[in-house]
Amino acid sequence: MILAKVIGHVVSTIKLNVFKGFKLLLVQPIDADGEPKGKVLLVLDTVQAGIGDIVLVMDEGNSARIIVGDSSAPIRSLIVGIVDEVRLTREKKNGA
Amino acid sequence: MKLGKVIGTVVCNQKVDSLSGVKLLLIQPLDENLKNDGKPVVACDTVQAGLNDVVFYEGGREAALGLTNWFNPSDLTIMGIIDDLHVENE
Amino acid sequence: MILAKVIGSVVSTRKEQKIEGIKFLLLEKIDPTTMQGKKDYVVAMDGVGAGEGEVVFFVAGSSSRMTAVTEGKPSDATIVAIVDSIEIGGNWVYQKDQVDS
Amino acid sequence: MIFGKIVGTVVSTQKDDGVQGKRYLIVQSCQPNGDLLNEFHVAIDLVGSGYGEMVLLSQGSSARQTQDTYQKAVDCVVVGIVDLVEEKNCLVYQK
Repeated sequence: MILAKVIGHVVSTIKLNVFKGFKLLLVQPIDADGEPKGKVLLVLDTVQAGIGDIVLVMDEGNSARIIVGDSSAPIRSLIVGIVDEVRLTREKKNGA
Repeated sequence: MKLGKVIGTVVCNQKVDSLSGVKLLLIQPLDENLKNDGKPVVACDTVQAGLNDVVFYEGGREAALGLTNWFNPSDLTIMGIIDDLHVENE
Repeated sequence: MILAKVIGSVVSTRKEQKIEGIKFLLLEKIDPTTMQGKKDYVVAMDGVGAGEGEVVFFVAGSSSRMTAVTEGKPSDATIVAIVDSIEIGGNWVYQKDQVDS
Repeated sequence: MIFGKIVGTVVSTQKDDGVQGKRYLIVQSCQPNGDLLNEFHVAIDLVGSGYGEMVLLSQGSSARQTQDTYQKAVDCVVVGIVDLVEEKNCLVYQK
């Protein structure tokens, strides 16, 4: 799983049926210090995350299909949790 | 999943049987600000997307699962058409 | 699959138990039109008994676990074939026996 | 899928990918209009393509999702021969 920050949402009316009922969010993967790392992903939301939230993103197909309970769903990336706090054993780089 | 814009179509008279009847679209990958991001790719269409539509698509094993007959060698499949996109950049 | 030339081997005494007994080779990807190296290197498990100097091609990703040698092993690049000859636009640009002799 | 042009073939007698009776092609990546890029792939031919033709390549685990390559050590296959490519309502490539 990866840490990411929710930066936006997407509205789609015409989509595959398995996506119906899920919210689609844009997330920016981040590192342990909260700095952006890598490309923005579009993911399904299962936990009612909002813009600005730090979330835990599952980015692996088989696990994602188990979570949505459909072994043939074409789904790989979904948000599985909202992160309250990331504790580091070292100081954060930006000092925050 | 990733964002992209439909910029054209690709016609193959001869293709593997499991992809027959599947429409192939030329997609320009986009970033979250809808700027071009990388070179164009070809994706299978499942949602009747049209020229200039912004769509989202998935790659890998999930791409094959997006089509009705899952035993196919698609490595990119369009999953939906985007009506509206809202990004809050800091 | 990607064409590459075997330029060396990699030896490791301490490694994951599952990959003990498997040969690791150092490959340099090649441009088949010129047969020159692209200065792009990869370490791959060997499924066919390739040797130094030979031209091979390897599979990457989950497909690299589909050979007899790497089944169930944590591989992400496996050599699947030793190349005998390469033809580009009607010309044989590489033939193994001629290089050997 | 990505575009490529068939530039050659590879012959190998000693191999361990489990695939039998298929041709291995050297495919050079290209733009939608056919302009070549400096990137080469070895791909298994599933559609009977010939030298110089523009084709579609499917990569990764999806390349195993065909009768000939199911559960074989294959990560790149030719899935179609391109007849025409239309970009922004203009024909940019025709066979």
